[in-house]
This record gives sequence, C-alpha cells and structure tokens, in this order.
Amino acid sequence: MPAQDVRELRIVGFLCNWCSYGGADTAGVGRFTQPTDLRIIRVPCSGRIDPLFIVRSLMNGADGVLVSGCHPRDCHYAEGNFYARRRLEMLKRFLPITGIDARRFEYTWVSASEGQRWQHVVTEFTRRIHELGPAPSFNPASEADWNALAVQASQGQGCPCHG
Amino acid sequence: MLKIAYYPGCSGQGTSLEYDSSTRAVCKALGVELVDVPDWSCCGSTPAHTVNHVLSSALSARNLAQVEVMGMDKVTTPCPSCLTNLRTAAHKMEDPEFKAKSNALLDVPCNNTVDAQSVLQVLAENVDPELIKSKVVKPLTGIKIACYYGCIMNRPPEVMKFDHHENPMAMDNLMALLGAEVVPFPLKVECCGASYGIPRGDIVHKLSGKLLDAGRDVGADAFVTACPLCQMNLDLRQRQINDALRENFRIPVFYYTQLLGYALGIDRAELGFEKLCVDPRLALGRIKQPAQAM
Amino acid sequence: MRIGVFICHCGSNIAGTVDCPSVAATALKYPDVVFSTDTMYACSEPGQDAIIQAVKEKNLDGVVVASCTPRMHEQTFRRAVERAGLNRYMFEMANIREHVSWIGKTKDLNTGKASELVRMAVEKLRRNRPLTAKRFETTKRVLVIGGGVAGIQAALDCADGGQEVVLVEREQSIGGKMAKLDKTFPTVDCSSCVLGPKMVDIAQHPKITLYTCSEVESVGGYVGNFQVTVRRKATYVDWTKCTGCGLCVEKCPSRKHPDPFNENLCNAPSINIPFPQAIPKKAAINPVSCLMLTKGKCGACAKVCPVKCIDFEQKDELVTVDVGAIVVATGYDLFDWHKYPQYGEGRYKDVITSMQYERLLSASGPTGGHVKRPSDGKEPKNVVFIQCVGSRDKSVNRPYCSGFCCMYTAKQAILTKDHIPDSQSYVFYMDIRSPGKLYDEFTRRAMEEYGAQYVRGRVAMIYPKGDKLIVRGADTLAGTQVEVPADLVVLAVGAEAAKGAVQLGEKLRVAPDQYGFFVESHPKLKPVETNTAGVFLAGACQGPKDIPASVGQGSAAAAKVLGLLSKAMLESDPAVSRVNPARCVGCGKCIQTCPFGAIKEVQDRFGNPKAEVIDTVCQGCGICTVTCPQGAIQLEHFTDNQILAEVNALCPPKMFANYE
Amino acid sequence: MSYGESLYQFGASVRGGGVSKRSIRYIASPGTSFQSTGRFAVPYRKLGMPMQIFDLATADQGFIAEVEARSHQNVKTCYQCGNCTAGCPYTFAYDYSVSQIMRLVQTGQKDAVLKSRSIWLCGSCQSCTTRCPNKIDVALVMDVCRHMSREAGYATERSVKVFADSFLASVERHGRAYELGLMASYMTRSGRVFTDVDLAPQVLMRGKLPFKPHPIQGREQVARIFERFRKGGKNA
Ligand SMILES: Cc1cc2nc3c(=O)[nH]c(=O)nc-3n(C[C@H](O)[C@H](O)[C@H](O)COP(=O)(O)OP(=O)(O)OC[C@H]3O[C@@H](n4cnc5c(N)ncnc54)[C@H](O)[C@@H]3O)c2cc1C
Ligand SMILES: Cc1cc2nc3c(=O)[nH]c(=O)nc-3n(C[C@H](O)[C@H](O)[C@H](O)COP(=O)(O)OP(=O)(O)OC[C@H]3O[C@@H](n4cnc5c(N)ncnc54)[C@H](O)[C@@H]3O)c2cc1C
Ligand code: SF4
Ligand code: SF4
Ligand code: SF4
Ligand code: SF4
Ligand code: SF4
Ligand code: SF4
Ligand code: SF4
Ligand code: SF4
Repeated sequence: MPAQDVRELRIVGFLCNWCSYGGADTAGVGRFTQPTDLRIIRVPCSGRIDPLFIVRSLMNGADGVLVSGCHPRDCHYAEGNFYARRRLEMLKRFLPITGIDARRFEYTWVSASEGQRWQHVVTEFTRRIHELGPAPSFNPASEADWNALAVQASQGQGCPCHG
Repeated sequence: MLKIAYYPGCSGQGTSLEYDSSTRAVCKALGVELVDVPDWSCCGSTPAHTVNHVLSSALSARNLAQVEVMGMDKVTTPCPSCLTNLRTAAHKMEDPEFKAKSNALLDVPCNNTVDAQSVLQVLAENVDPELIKSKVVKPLTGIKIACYYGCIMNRPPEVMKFDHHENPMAMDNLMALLGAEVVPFPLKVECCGASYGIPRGDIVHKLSGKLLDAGRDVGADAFVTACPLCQMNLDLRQRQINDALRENFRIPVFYYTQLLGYALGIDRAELGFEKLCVDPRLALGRIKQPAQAM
Repeated sequence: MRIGVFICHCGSNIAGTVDCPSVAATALKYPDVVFSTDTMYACSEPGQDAIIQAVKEKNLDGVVVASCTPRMHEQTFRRAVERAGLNRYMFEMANIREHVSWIGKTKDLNTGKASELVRMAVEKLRRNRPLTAKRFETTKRVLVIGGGVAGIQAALDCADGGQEVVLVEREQSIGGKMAKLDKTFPTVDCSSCVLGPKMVDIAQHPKITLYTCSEVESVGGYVGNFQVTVRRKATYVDWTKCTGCGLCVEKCPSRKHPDPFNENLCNAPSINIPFPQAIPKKAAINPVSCLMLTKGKCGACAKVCPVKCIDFEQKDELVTVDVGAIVVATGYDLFDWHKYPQYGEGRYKDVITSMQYERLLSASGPTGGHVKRPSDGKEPKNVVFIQCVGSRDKSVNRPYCSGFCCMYTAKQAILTKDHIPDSQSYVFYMDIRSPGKLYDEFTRRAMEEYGAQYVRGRVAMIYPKGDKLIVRGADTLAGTQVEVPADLVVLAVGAEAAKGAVQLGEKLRVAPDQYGFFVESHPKLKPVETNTAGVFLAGACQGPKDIPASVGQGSAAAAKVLGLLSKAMLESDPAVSRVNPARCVGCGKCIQTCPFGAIKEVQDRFGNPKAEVIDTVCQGCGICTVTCPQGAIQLEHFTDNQILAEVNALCPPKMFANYE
Repeated sequence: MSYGESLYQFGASVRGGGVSKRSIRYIASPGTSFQSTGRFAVPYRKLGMPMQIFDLATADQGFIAEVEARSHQNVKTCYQCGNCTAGCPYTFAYDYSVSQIMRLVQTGQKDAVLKSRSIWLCGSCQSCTTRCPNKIDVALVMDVCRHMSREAGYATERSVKVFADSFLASVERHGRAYELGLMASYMTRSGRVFTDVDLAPQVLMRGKLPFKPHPIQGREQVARIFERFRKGGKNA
C-alpha cells in the first residue's frame, strides 16, 4: 500500500544545507514524487545536528526522524559529517534502552545531485514508519533522562546504562 | 638447548637422504635438538594442492595435529615444499569454515596452534652467528658459491613470512659467515621446474638450464640450495639438461647443510657428499686448507 | 513582534497543487503574524515591491516568504527586506515548491504540509535577531610557499597585479623540479631557457621578497590578516655580501657528499651553488658535511672568499610577515622505487630514475649532457623505460595515475635518440595517457619518427647478465613474455606528496587527502581554493600536474588572490558561533572540535579560561554548538532555541498539544 | 651456447631506427608455440590455427562467480598489466599466458580456461601472486581453475594429471610417497615407460630410491582422509 494513501504520519527530517537539502531540491526539480509525511528542517551541516533535536522530536510525538548529510569526505565543512556519524551512531545504540524503537530513526548521506537517491530514501523511510505505525504515546516524566541521554550521545560518551 | 619438532618429509627418506642426515648432524652440532614428529605422513606436496585445497590441507594438518599431540607449538622441516604445504594449510585454516572442512577429513582434528618454519629459518633466527663462527674448523675460504633458494621458500611473503621474497639472504649470510665467497646470484627465487621432472622433463631442462647458465655467468664453483626438488633438478638432471640444451655444465649442487657441516668439521659420512651426482670434489678442492687460509 | 507572511504561487508551479490562499489564511492564526497574503511571483520586481510596501505600511519587523528553495532566492529576499529597512536576518523562507508542490500529488495534503512549513518558519523567525557583518581591513601582501614553476607564476602574477609578495622556498634556489629538467614536452624546448627568465624576474621584481632555505614555522590569523613566521635556516654565508663568484666552491676540499640537485648522481662540495642559473645565486654551506662545522678544522672557503662573507656562527633566523592571502605551491616528490625489490633495490647501478635521467640528459648535469651509464660510464645503446613505477599500483598504496610520466617518458625516448642516434629505446607501459593539446601526437612521434619500441605490459624483474641488465616483462598485446637486454633502465617513478606537506597542511588548516595532496574546495568549480578562506593552491601540491597545468593554476590562484585583496574591506558572515561567557566553563571541548581552529582560549577578568570565537575564521558549521556540554556556544541564526522552535512547531510538546 | 639461443624466438625483429635488431626476445607466442621433449613433440595451438571468436554476451557468469568464490579473489580487479605473465617462468610452455587466463576468467570463457594447458602446467611458483600490483593471488586462481578442470573431467596435460594421481595413490596406500612405486605406477599409467630411465643407474647407485616403501602406522588414517574426501568433503 503506497504510503501517501493512508493518514499522514509525522516525520521530521534534519538536512544539511549543502548536500542533502540540495538533493531534496534536486528531487523536487526532477518532480520525483514522494510521500508527503516528511517535514524538513534545514541546518548548515550534519555536524550541527544535536541528538537532542532528535530526542525532542521523538519525545514530542514524531513517528520518525530522518537525518541526512553530505557523503563522508564530501563535507562542505571538511569533517562535520564524521562528527555527525559518531553522534548519531551512538544515539542509535541508546534509543532502544529508552524503549523507543530504533527503527524510527535513520541517518543517511545524500549529495546535492542525488535527487533519485533522495526520492528512494524518503519513500523507503516513510514506508518503514508506516509499517511501524504511529508512535506510542510518550511518558513525559522521563524527559530528564532523555535529555541526559542526548547530551551524552552528543559528546560521544559511553552507554548511559553502563556509566 | 633448543628443542623443536622435526618433520623430515618424504624426500628425506629417498632422493635427499643426504639433506636429512646433514641437517640432523649440523643441528646437533649447533645445539638444536630435533625431535621427530611421530608417525608423520606425507604433506601431499604439489599434487595434493593442485587437486583440492581441503585435501591438501588435511594431509598437512594431520602432521600439525601430530605436533600438537607432542605438546609442541613449532615444527621445522628442511624441505620448502613441505613447508609451503604446512604453512599454507595453517594460513587457510585461519578461516574457521575452511578449518572445519579440513578437520572433517581427519581422525584427530588439528587446532592450528603450530608454527612451521624451515630449518634454515630456525638456524638463522635462533643460533648466534658468533657461535657458528666459533665452531668453524674448516672455513670455506676459496670456494665461490651461488645460493639458490628456489621459488617457494619465501613466496608469497604473506604466507611464508621469512627473509625477503625477491632477494633472500639467509643462506648468503650463512655461507659468508663460513668464509665462502658468495657470488651475487640474480635468479635466487626463479623456479627450477619443480616437480615436473617426471611428467614434463623438457620444462625442467629449460628452467634449470637457465639457472645453471646464470650460475656459470656469475662464476660460481658450486650451487648451494635448501630444497630437495631444486637440488634434484639441478644435480641429478644436469646430464639430461646438458643433453637437451647441448651444454656442458659441471656445477656441483650442495645442500647448505652439507657445506655447513663440512665447515663445522662434521664426519663426512653424515654429510653424504658421495650421494651428489655431479662430482663435488673439484669444487671442494678449491677450499683452502685452514693453514693456508690463515 | 510583527510578522508578515507571503505565499507565492510561482505561476501554477505551486498554486497547481497547493491551495495558496488557504495557506495564507491559516498563517494569520500563528502567533505574531499580523499580515498574510498570497502573491503570483514573489521574486519578481512587483512581488518584491509588494513585500517592501507591506513592511513599511504594516510596520512589520519580520518577513516569511513561502516559495521556492532558499538555495535559489534567499539572497534576493534578504536584499529586499534590507531595502525595506529591516535587518537581512529578520527573514525566513519556507520551501513549498521543491519540497511540496513538485513532489506531492494530493492537493489537501500538500496544502497542509505547506501550512506547517510556514508555521515552522514563523516560529523560527520569532527567535531571530538582527545580525550585522563585521567589516575588516586586509593586509595587502601575499605569501607564496614553494618556488617551483607554479609558485613562481603565482608570485609574478600577484606582484604584477600590484600586491607585495613574499616567496618562501625550502631549498637553496627556486625553480623546483622544472629547474632540473633538460627539455620539456610537448615542444621539447629547453627547460632552463623558459624557466630561467622567470626566475630572474622573481629576483628583480621590486614587489617580491624572496626567502630561500626557508620554511613556514607557524601561521596565525585569518583571511585578510594572517601572521606567518618563517624560519630562515642558517646558510653560514652572509647573503647580503655574497656575490656568487664561486671561488669558495672551487676551493672546498670536502667533496664527498652526494649532490641532491643532481639526484645524487655525483657529489657536491660542502659549500655550493646548486646550479649555474640558481636564484638567488648565493653560496651555502652544507652543515652535515662541512669539515669546519663537523670537525672544527678547514675554513678554506673563508680564506678564499673575496668579500669575507662566510660566517660559521650563523644561526637560524625567524621572521614574521603579515599577509592577507597565502598561495601553497609546494609541489610533489618522487616515489621511492626501492619499494619494488624486483627492480634490484639499488643493487644494479644502471637502474636509475627518470629524474636522474633528466640530469644525465641535461647539459648542466654531471655528465655535461653526454648520456653515460653510472656503472662504467659507457654510452648505453639499449635503453629500457618502465612506466607506472609507483603509480596505479595498489600493492604499494599508489592507486592513482601520476599524470605526466607517460609524456616525459616519450620525451626522454625522443631525447635518447637525439643524443645517441644508434640507440634503441623500449618503453614498457600499461596505458598511454596523453590528453592535451599536441600530447598524443607527441607520443606517436616517439614511436613513429624516433622508433621507440613501445611494449604494452609491466616488467616483472630485472637481473644482470654480463654487463647487461635483462628486463623481463610482458607484451600483453602479443600475449606473451619478453626479455630485453638493456644497457640502462630508466624508471618512470610516479609523483607523491611533497615531504612535509601534511605538517604544513596542519599549520594552514588545509586538509591533505589520503596520499598527502592538498584538498581543493571543489574538484571542478573551486580547483585552486581551499576550505580555509584566504588560502589557495597551485601546482602539483594539489595532485600530480605537468608544467602547463601547474602554471595555469599558479595564475588562477593569483587571480583569486588579486580578487580577494582588491576589496578595500572584507565582510565576514555574521552567522557564526558566539560564546556566552556566563555559561562557558572553559572546558575547551569546542576548541578541540572546531575543524577550522576558529575558537581560541581567552581569560575573563577573573583569570578564568573562556572560549572565544574568531568571527572571521568561523565558517558557521555549528559543530562546536553540539559539542559544548553547557550550551554556551551557539551558532547564530541556527541556535538550539531556533531549531527547537521548529521542532516544536512541527511536533507540539504534549502538554500544550492543543494550543491551536 | 648462451641460453638465449636455446629459447624459441618468434617474430622478434625490431623495426624502427634501432641498431640492435633482435633485442626483444619473445619467450612464447600463443598460436605458434611448440614444445619438444627431445623424444616427442606436442603441437599446442597449431601453427596457422584460426583464432577463436568469443561471444562476450554469453559470458558464463556462473563460472566467474565460482572461480571468485573458490579462490576468494576478485578477478575484476585485474587490469591486465601482464606482470604475472612477465614473471611466469612457464610462459614458454603455456598455450594462454597467465594474464590471458585471468582475462578469460574475467570474460567468463569457461571452456577456453578449463581446456587450456596452462592451468595444468602452472608450477605454483608464486611469482605471479607475489608481484601482482592488485594483490591478486593469481597462483591460487590457476590452482582453482585446475581443480575445476579436473572436476569437469579434463586433463589437457595428461602426463601431469597422471603423475599427480600416481603420487597421491602412493600416499594413500603407504601414508608417505614411495618414489619407486610412484615411478612404476606413473610409467604404466602414462605409457611413458622410458621416463627417466637414463637416471636410474645414478639414483640406484647412490641408494636414493629405497626398494621398499616406508609404511607408517597411521597409514589407515591417511587412507581415511582420501576416503572421506572422495565421499564429498571436497567442496573447498
Ligand atoms: C622526470 C620528470 C620529467 C618531467 N618532464 C616534464 C616535462 O617535460 N614537461 C612538463 O610539463 N612537466 C614535466 N614534469 C612535471 C613537472 O616536474 C611538474 O609539472 C612541475 O614541476 C610542477 O611544478 P610545481 O611548482 O607544482 O612543483 P615543484 O616543481 O615540485 O616545486 C615545488 C617547490 O616547492 C618547494 N617546497 C616543497 N615543500 C616546501 C615547503 N614545505 N616549504 C617551502 N618550500 C617547499 C620545493 O622545494 C620546490 O621548489 C616532469 C617530471 C618529472 C619527474
Ligand atoms: C559527452 C561529454 C561528457 C563530458 N563529461 C564531463 C564530465 O563528466 N566532467 C568534466 O569535467 N568534463 C566533461 N566533459 C567536458 C566538458 O564538457 C568541458 O570540459 C567543458 O564544457 C568546457 O567548458 P567551456 O566553457 O570551455 O566550453 P563550452 O562548454 O563549450 O562553452 C562555450 C560556450 O561559448 C559559446 N560560444 C561558442 N562560440 C561563440 C561565439 N563565437 N560567440 C559567443 N558565444 C560562443 C557556446 O555557445 C558555449 O555556450 C564532457 C564532454 C562531453 C562531450
Ligand atoms: S667566495 Fe664568497 S662571495 Fe664568492 S660565492 Fe663564495 S661566499 Fe659568495
Ligand atoms: S669550511 Fe667547510 S665549506 Fe668551507 S671549504 Fe672547508 S669544508 Fe668546504
Ligand atoms: S602518466 Fe602514464 S606512466 Fe604515469 S602513472 Fe599515468 S599511466 Fe602510468
Ligand atoms: S581521446 Fe578521449 S577517450 Fe581517447 S584516450 Fe583521449 S581522453 Fe580517452
Ligand atoms: S565547549 Fe562550551 S563550555 Fe567548553 S570551552 Fe567551549 S564554549 Fe566553553
Ligand atoms: S561554527 Fe564551526 S567553524 Fe565556527 S567555531 Fe563552531 S566549529 Fe568552528
Ligand atoms: S599481475 Fe595481476 S593485475 Fe596484472 S595481469 Fe596479472 S593478475 Fe592481472
Ligand atoms: S604460480 Fe604458476 S602461473 Fe604463477 S608464475 Fe608460477 S608458474 Fe606461472
């Protein structure tokens, strides 16, 4: 069942300005049809993406979060995406600990010319989120834990459960 | 005293009896105790690995397993062909899947804990050159020697992990230590024709002929080798080569252990010079007597 | 705050699948929005005028335009709001064309999505603050590092363009590799005849200061205002007095040290002028071999020098120069072919490198231009060239093509025939790479007119036989093995990064690639720029390049420098990071993380360490912002609060879920 | 003589302005190579034999995949530099040079590869493997091709196959190679009864060929290795 035929879910995208945002533009210019669920927030660099943003999105009820930056070694800021990769990898490992399905979060690399790739990424991710269905409602009581977790992920520190 | 498991290899029982006996003699003299691997079997040699790698590995692994039973973690063999098989088997068995396949052919599985090294490597790495020097009673002064290593003793380097794959020096250094004049032999690692002597003698004639020619070119009185196959091709087949190429080579081909034993003054009977086909006496005659050498 | 919202139809581009008036109507409900309308073409003259008019009439202090991608028209609208009297950063865009109307088919879903994107923009705008660019003056002086042909060209072009230039060269003379070459392809003209005059121009140009025997010690500052410290190494000769007469060179008794200029084919005296056309033409003492400096006795040069300029006590000297821009032109080095043991590892004297062969061919070389082989001085008849030595070979970690060796090998084959008419050249090659004007014709000429025998295949081994070297290779076109008895073997060694390039890159904050060549800003569109503003690249330091390309880049880098320094003042982008000293605990994490070295440590008035961003260096990536555990360093225009406002607009926090 | 004269020289003359006419020596040329054992001559790809035309579109992908899987090598990385051929001492005896074998594998020419002589004549000297710029274990690829050729029932160099078979039979029987028995077996199986008879006096005189095998206790164990192998443990 194509994702756009059912009720929209809430998917937040964080895209770096130079590559992936451009890639999404290229997909638009090429009229590569995509599901409408995704809303994109533009940031200068994937290295600017604080795990806190992702955590906050999920906490506030987003059904999925997609992050995309420049391909490794192609970063406009030389190495921002390496920082991003480290932090996001860490976050991915932490999510299940807090009861969030890690499949609701994904990161990828798309360059400004890869319109088709962007279409594919969005379609696939949206399909995945629709398969998972709407996110279960979240207990705000643990917000403090969440924030602590995000801070640790941003600094690339170890798993919070094991110190 | 260094104690190490010893795998003589099939040729040591036949065509290279003198290599085996001289190896045992020099090791003893240099304080390396060789303990025969009990009930060792053939490593499969080239035929096995050209038929199937698991079969080849299993044939070698049986022997590695025997060494494990001895409670030892190192085995040495004089024969580079055996060495290649033992090391290649161990190298391949680093892949657990392959190891399982190989072990499935065996009664007693091999844990792959044994490192196989050539006797040459053992001598080069574990015996103090000064000790060897001190034990030399008949320096090899006066003889010009070309050291020929054969193609597989050092290749491929990722598996063999000893000396240099294009310009090995272990024998050169040893012979120089004994006082011989080592001529720079450029084809140290070229192939002699390997085991094709029987099925395709013509190949051996050509390849070994090329080596003999290069040896003559650099003015060698004799070859020194560490490989029974090389020795056989160059020595036993030298007459065939002369016939095939209309040549007249008369270059004796020693095992390095024979000359080492000679220099150490080991009983001639154990060195087996009489087993060489090309008469070595002329070459040995070039060695100056110690009195003159000094 | 008073916000105005403009929803663009873009003809039917947006309006076709988005209900623009309804988006505009919805926007009016958002906080602080006091005006909302839809417009046919927001970017057109009338569209912009309408925005300006609305700002003035409705007294707006912020504008949201929902239209195409900001990558297209953000600047256009920023200039428009500026014309209306607002700060250019009091503006936000919502991308409802590329991200909505062009990719979604369903009108009501598109309309809903467009409304939400507008709401995000509004929420962000509510937290924007006016930002103003800093303006600063630039130092009208250029540093060129490396005096090869690329650096020489860049220096001359900059100086001719009116800028002062400081040229720093590591060796005793400028000229680089080109100074060692005999002739150059594809015209086979004499290398020193074309390069020599340029070198003289460097020496004589009133705007150029030349420091040879010098290296960059440290670099501080930022675009327009770098402070560079240069180490001038001791030459033990007072160059202000030395006339280059060469008397000392003749008299020096210590002559056993290999001569690097002649690629170690011969020895050089301890006091030397590397070659007749050297610039500057001054003598220098090699402290490693000089008898006086190593053993304390000799001094022959000091006795003979007519102007008494020998100074055994001379020390290295540090000079600091202020420059506005830097051109890096440090060139390349040659692959160490000893990594191929099958070529003899140096055991065979008649196996030499291509650069050594250039010296043998050169009239100013050790043999006076007579090709003699090193082992016995005989003239070689069979010369074998082996290409791709240390190039296109993964096993030695050099998978790339060095680009110019095919061409110089063809040149050397031609020159061999010129020098020794009864010689025969053989060239072992894998492919012939000769794109360029007159290049392929040139390699064809080597074969067709000069009879060079080209053999397609690599060489497996070289071994001596008698006084010949047998080269055993493959002829893959004939499908078999070949052997050639050679008198001389010339290895076309590949190019690799210059020694010390990585360390220099660290000082300049220019990243080297995995092989040590400097990375340009964009492989196609910014080939001489780097990611560090004000630092440019020229020549083979960016990747293997022949002389025409190196010179081209030298001029291109100069054009960039002149463009930069032609502005009286530079403006820095105000969307940079800023530290809140009250929150900063001085942990230094941001300093370590910033890829551009844009953060420095300062002390507040109590002596506590604090971070401080250098506006002009910061590139606005925001990596530091995520790193700071205190949230003390915030990237302006993309602060945590601004981005979280967008998140909240999109996914309202549960407790206020129904605030609408 | 110099050894050079004993080599077969084909099409070696060098054109162009050179003086030294025949200084490139072509060690072997496919299509023209010919070998002589002194006793009988075996023509390879006969002189004047027409070229084969390969249909690239019908490349046997399964064959490529199998060679890659069994050798753990990526044959696509071979860029046909010829370094393996340049170093291979056996080139003069081959019908396809080793780099040509690599190319034929790359293009999925299963028949040409499995029926070639080269894969049967490779001496496993490791020159190719050691020097390949792309770190391909070329000797291993040759080995694997020989395995596949054997499994497909080919034996292009029959004497080589018979020798290997005789050798392994001897090992299976005695646990170690029994050289005299191996020779006898080889001569009967190959029909080449005069092989090396000229050497017999030298060898026997020096006591180098024991008349009796050296049986070992574990020879049953060794025999079982072969037994299990034949029963299907062979999929390497
Ligand atoms: C054998 C051979 C023959 C060639 N023949 C030709 C030809 O015929 N035609 C042709 O077009 N090209 C030819 N080339 C290529 C040519 O050499 C290059 O294209 C050219 O030299 C590149 O110039 P460059 O200024 O970028 O680098 P370089 O010539 O390498 O100059 C770099 C300079 O920077 C200096 N330097 C390095 N590091 C530092 C540092 N840290 N601080 C200060 N100074 C430093 C060096 O000392 C050097 O003077 C040949 C190359 C070779 C190897
Ligand atoms: C099939 C193909 C694929 C390619 N792919 C790549 C690639 O992937 N990467 C790459 O780097 N390069 C590629 N190239 C090369 C690339 O096209 C050129 O390098 C590049 O276009 C050259 O740019 P230019 O501005 O010099 O010339 P052009 O692109 O030719 O531009 C010249 C312009 O001048 C105009 N013009 C001509 N005469 C006059 C006149 N008398 N008066 C006024 N205007 C005039 C022309 O209309 C044209 O607009 C490719 C080339 C081809 C053919
Ligand atoms: S003698 Fe003196 S002036 Fe002449 S080159 Fe030497 S140092 Fe310079
Ligand atoms: S002092 Fe040094 S440089 Fe001068 S002449 Fe003596 S050795 Fe040469
Ligand atoms: S330019 Fe030619 S010789 Fe040099 S690396 Fe490239 S292909 Fe090889
Ligand atoms: S003409 Fe084009 S395709 Fe041919 S070699 Fe040159 S660049 Fe390659
Ligand atoms: S990371 Fe934050 S707290 Fe640490 S020094 Fe930088 S700004 Fe200050
Ligand atoms: S925004 Fe980027 S460039 Fe600027 S200070 Fe932070 S890390 Fe450095
Ligand atoms: S050496 Fe390696 S890359 Fe070159 S042809 Fe042989 S297999 Fe291919
Ligand atoms: S291993 Fe085989 S193919 Fe490779 S070089 Fe040796 S004989 Fe030739």
